Amino acid sequence: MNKHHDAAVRARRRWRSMVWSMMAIVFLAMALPSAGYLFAQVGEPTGEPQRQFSEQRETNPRSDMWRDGRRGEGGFTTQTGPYVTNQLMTNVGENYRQIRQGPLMTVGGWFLVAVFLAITAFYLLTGQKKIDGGRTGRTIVRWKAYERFLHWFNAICFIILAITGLSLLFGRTVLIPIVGHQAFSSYAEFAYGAHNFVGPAFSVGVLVMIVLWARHNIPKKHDWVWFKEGGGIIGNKHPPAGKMNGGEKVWFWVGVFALGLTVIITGLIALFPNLGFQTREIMSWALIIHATAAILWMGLFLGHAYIGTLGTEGALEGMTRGRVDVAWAKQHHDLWYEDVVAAGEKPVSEEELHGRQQQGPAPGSTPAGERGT
Amino acid sequence: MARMKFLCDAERCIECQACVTACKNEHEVPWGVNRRRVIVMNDGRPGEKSISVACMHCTDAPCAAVCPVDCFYTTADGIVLHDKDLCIGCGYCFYACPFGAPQYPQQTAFGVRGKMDKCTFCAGGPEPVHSQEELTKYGTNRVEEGKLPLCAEMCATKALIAGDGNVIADIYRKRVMTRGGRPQTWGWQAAYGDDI
Amino acid sequence: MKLTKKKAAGAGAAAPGLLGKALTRRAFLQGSGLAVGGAAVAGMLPTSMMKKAKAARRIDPDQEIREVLTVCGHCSVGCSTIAEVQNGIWVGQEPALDSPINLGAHCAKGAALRNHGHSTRRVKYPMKKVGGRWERISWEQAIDEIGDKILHIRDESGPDSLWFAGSSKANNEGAYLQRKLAAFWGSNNCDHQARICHSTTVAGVANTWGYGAQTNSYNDILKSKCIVMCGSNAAEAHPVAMQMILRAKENGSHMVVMDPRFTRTAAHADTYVRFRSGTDVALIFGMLYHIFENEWEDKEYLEQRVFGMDRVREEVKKWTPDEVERVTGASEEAVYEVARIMAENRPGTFVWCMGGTQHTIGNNYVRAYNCLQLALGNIGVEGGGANIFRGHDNVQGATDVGPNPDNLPGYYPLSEGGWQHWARVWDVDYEWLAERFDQEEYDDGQNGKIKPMNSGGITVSRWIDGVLEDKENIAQRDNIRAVMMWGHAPNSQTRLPEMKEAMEKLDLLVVIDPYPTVSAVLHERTDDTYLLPAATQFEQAGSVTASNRSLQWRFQVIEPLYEHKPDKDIAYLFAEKFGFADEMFKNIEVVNKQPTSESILREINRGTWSIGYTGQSPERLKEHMENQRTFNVASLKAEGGPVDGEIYCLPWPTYGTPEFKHPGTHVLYDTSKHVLDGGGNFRANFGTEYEGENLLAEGSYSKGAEIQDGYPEFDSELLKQLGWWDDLTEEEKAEADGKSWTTDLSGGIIRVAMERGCHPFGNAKARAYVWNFPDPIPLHREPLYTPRYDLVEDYPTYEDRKVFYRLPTRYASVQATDYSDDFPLIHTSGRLVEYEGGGEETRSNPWLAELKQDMFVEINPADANDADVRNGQMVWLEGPEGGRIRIKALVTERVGRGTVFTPFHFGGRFQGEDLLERYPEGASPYVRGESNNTATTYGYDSVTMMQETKTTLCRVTPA
Amino acid sequence: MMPKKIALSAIAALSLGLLAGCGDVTLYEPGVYKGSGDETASEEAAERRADALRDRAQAAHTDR
Repeated sequence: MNKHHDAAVRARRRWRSMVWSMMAIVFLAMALPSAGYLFAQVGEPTGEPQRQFSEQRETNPRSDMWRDGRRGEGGFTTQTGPYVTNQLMTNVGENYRQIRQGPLMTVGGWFLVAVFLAITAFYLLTGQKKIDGGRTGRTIVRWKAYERFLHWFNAICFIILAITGLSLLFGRTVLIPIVGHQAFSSYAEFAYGAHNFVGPAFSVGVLVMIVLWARHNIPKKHDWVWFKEGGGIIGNKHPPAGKMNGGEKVWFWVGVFALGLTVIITGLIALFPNLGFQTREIMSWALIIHATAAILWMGLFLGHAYIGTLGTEGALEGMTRGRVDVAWAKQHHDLWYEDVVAAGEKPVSEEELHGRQQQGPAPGSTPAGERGT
Repeated sequence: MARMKFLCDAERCIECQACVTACKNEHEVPWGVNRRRVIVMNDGRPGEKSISVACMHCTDAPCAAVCPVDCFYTTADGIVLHDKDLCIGCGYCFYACPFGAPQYPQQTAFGVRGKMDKCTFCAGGPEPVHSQEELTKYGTNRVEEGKLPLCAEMCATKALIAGDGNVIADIYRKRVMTRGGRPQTWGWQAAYGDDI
Repeated sequence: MKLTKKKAAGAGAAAPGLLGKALTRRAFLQGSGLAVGGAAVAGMLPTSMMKKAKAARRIDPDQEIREVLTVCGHCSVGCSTIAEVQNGIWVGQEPALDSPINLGAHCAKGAALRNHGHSTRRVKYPMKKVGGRWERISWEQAIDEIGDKILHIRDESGPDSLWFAGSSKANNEGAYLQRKLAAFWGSNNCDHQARICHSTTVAGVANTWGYGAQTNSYNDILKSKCIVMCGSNAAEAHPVAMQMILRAKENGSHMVVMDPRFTRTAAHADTYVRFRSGTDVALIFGMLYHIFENEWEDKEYLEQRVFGMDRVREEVKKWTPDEVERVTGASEEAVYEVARIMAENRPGTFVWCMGGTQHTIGNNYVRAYNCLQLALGNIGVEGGGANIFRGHDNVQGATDVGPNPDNLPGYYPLSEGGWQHWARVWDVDYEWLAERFDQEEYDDGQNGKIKPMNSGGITVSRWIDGVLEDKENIAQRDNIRAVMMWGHAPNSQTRLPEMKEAMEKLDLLVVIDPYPTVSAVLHERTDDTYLLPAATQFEQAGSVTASNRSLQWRFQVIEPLYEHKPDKDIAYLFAEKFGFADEMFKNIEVVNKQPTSESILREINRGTWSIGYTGQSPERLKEHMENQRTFNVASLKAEGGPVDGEIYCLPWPTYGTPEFKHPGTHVLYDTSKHVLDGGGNFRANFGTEYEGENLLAEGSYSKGAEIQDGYPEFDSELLKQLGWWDDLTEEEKAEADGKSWTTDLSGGIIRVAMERGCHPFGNAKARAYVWNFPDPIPLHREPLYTPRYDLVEDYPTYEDRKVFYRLPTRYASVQATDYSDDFPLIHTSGRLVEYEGGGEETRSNPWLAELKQDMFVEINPADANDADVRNGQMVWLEGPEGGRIRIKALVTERVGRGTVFTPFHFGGRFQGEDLLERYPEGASPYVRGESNNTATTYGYDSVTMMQETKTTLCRVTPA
Repeated sequence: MMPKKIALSAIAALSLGLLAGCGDVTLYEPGVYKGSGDETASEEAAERRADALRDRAQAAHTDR
């Protein structure tokens, strides 16, 4: 028995270190761009506030035509090629530049820094939320193996995409000063490729996740109570929650569903210019929306990652081992726990679990929780 | 200091495409990549006017502003060039450029475009002058030989003129005075700002 | 990934020196071919395959680059360009800023010239068809087999059973040898593109005032106060000419464009008049109506220098504004406005091109334009003139000295006198020459009999009928059985379905061209078909006559690629095979079976007194080319320098020997200058009187003339009468006695006349009334296929003719049927700026081909709606003779309602079928498309056999 | 919990240091290009060719 116990402890430690290093990467990714601001002087806005494309105010016989030309009205051209436009001039690009170099980089960048700082401050102030009354030692299945696979697949993709995406957006401000043009260019070429190839995989993962988990996330009346009580993050209230609490539902619907689909759709538009319908205007707006939604999503992600790991004792196990302590379940997802118990699921102690595992996976209710660790 | 500019005189441009083929000829630009193109407004209708468009070598270049790898640079005489070794083919400059100048050798799925290619004002790139690398990546370097972009030098009607802003503004001003009309320095404000 | 790149770059940087030396020219060509081919192929493949496109050019910065001044070969403007050559490879192209003609400028074609030095889409070596497949053969075998076959056909059917197309793209020397080859072969059955280009102009203009060429020049337009362009789309056909036109416009000149189509040229005009295609005579006479009505005509000028304007005036009276509007569709206001502009802004120039020539009454159009310019006194003045923009780079030169079926070099007639003159120049026995011809006599079409040596040969527009027509109906011994297409694109000719039939009926078809052309693929022949690779203009040296009559010297840029041979060398090989090389090249220097261009030009100089091609020795031309910068752009006159006072490249007539140093004639018939200074007057070519009326000028003469009135052309008798005979040297006297100025090989008569301020060709009136033409006064006649059948009653065409250029020719019998219900749209055609002629060489140039990848038809939105056709959709365009083409619709207001426009440069597709398989491997052009002439129809000018391409009918239906 | 925090910061600092070691440290200035150099982009180069280009513009573009 003891031997088994030690093995379990070692396995858990391994798991923890893996998760921690992953978190470290995430945090670094967030921190790196922000940290850059400490080194480098923040760029002055490079463009003039709003550029005028009308060059002459006087009226002249052809001014209408030139005005149209400046507005991006199409003309006739015999040149052909994927990147040939029939416009004389367009201010689409100017919008793109102003938004990207303006709000997107400044507000977006500082937003992420602020979220990160706020969470750090919160953690330092409140510390980890412990399981009330300690662990019971008895656990219950929360996530099945395929669900955990899906989660971590998406998580890893998300992190890669976030790092590479942020690198493309902030790398010039943050990384070039550190590593120089050439090294950064090499990295950026890799990052750009990685972003473009991981993106579609991630899209599939997110779509599967939406389909599979939507049913857990249908808003219920008790979620309202959960919100009124602030999710129980502060203080010792234990607002009611089903399998998903209110906060998780927000993460699901606002994050995964709304921002996720936005990012996916805009991403695919930018990724497959060979589909043919994309004008320069559509593409540039897609990129702006893509980046904006992604930054918002990353902000939410920071919160999600914090609560799921550092912020709450016992939460991470649900996604790593798949089993959660009964005490944690009662504390955070009381309605779900009741439902599960009512459905006939019995909490199992570590000893029983190992015993059972020795005999091979039991047929019936309990999935092979520890497989893969 | 000289400041290189392009100017296309719409009263003279006849859409003969000499600028386009001159560019192809000088730099062996591959099929499908157009460093310069001619746009006709009101095609086939009274008031038809055409303009030859390429990179205008803007004073405050939007392409350079949005480039994630900062591969653009401006020479002391105002020519906007880029370093194909740094370029990652992300396409942002294409979205930012008001003139649609940046071109890429490919357009395929997963955003693979290849290195961006655009008008160099016949001034090559960062490779050593007249080296085979410069020739292959950017085309010839005429400016270093004291010559101007071939598109402008070969323009059928001298509609497209290139060179030091003061000189070509002078040439153009004389024409406008002869014509007794008002100037139509198309694209200048967008490219070079208010001080023409 | 910079690190790997740097490494590669480092390795590469060291390589060029080594590689540059190790690289043979052949290897270079292959490399560059792959690159260019790769690029173009990539463009046609899905874009994902485009990676291969990469420049492969190498320039070694340390090695010397040779600069060669050459002349563009794509239109008649005559733009110089500088070719940069390294190690025999054409590595760069620079603008020739010194050239007074183009000032460094080019159009799309000119700016893409360098590709000619690299193209792999050529016929690379002689080939023949064996069982339907192309096989490579050697030059010796080719010449041998072709020669044997032709000689065999000659034995059976006589010399006239061979017909051959020469080329307006050959230089003067090549074109001259083509004509000479036909003469020594013993036939007049040779022709070239001028027939279907400006033959009506040449005939109309020459018969009006003397010479058939552009009277002024592109440059001279700078001095015009008014520029009227009718049927000319210079912006696409002669783009560099627009430099001068737009400069003139900026200086206050009025620019008027009259055209059925709102062309790119029209877009720059101050005034644009749209009218129905095929009604120019009505339109011009409508203008003359206002001119006479308001007495705007130049009365003194008409009195002194024009004959027959009163007869024209009678005809003009019929063209009231109402009638003009009924026929042309142009409003009274518009017509009056143009007439007023022209009257108030003199001198004004009148420009026309194919829009005014390619009609069944093209000669009438041309003479109507002439009448208008004469009435305003605009001919023979700087800034005025008939500025007839020619088409091909050397179409003027090939017309002057090249393969024409109806005259000899220098426009010497086919009469015995003409032949005698050339026999003397060639130093061959006239009798021997005459025996080369078929000795029978045939119907001359005027109730007489004529020998083939003296009757005009079959024209390029009609060779099809020479093959297909019943033998009994042709005024020569047999049908055409062998055809040699020597630099001719057949898709620029009408009636392609019948041409296909004719090609298939031939016993032998030989195509001599740098590119395979449509001649190689249109037909389904399996044998007896040869492709011979001719060199481009840049692979040979020679003189080339621009539209303004300047003879520029084109220096050789590179050695011929692959197994290409210059025209002159090919002519020699054939002459040798036919057994008369010794006679034909008697006075021509031949090195290693290659005649030298210089010696050929000297022979031309010795013979062409009639048009003043005598002063342009190769040395003088080269000196001019080398001193381009010294010429004034507006006057084309050198200001200082070694050729001070001479006109750029000696525009003909440059009378007298080269030593006589005539400066060339910039503006023809200009009485304000001394003849020794390029001045002149109208030519006395039609006698001294007609029906009792004086034909010689009255009170008008060129500056400094000793005869201050009209006078006939000079000959030895006139000199004696005038007492000027003793001005001749003794040698000159010996040669000149009994000769006229055109046949005196000593040039003495010309010298004396000119030294006395007189023009050797006399001083006469221009003829507004050309009595030797079917319509002495130009008349409006409805086109054979007219959309306004209601007008046929008032303006019918001619009666059919039994023998005309040896062939029966139909007019009334075609017009007898009304097609306008089934074929409601006028089908007109023209040029695109990217392509030239049949387009094979330009469609094989990737830099040009990329710009126009589809054959299309321009159609008005209203007509498109009627036909239920959308922009970009594929349509069938069908002509009333059954030919139909599958092309893209371009819906645009550029054409008016009821008119559609197609460009004529495409080939390689036929009635919906792609002919790619029939090209020799690797020689197909990058862009193929339907030839518009598959859908064009019958119709030939009543004087010159010009084909009708500008006004026929068609219908458009969705495909 | 404190040791973990310290470890985390240490990792962050180390990573930064390692990354910085990848290449020369170039401090970024807005609008200033610091990639591989182009000797023809300099003031001197521009000065050197200014006259030639001015003459060329006159030669190529004026209506002689």
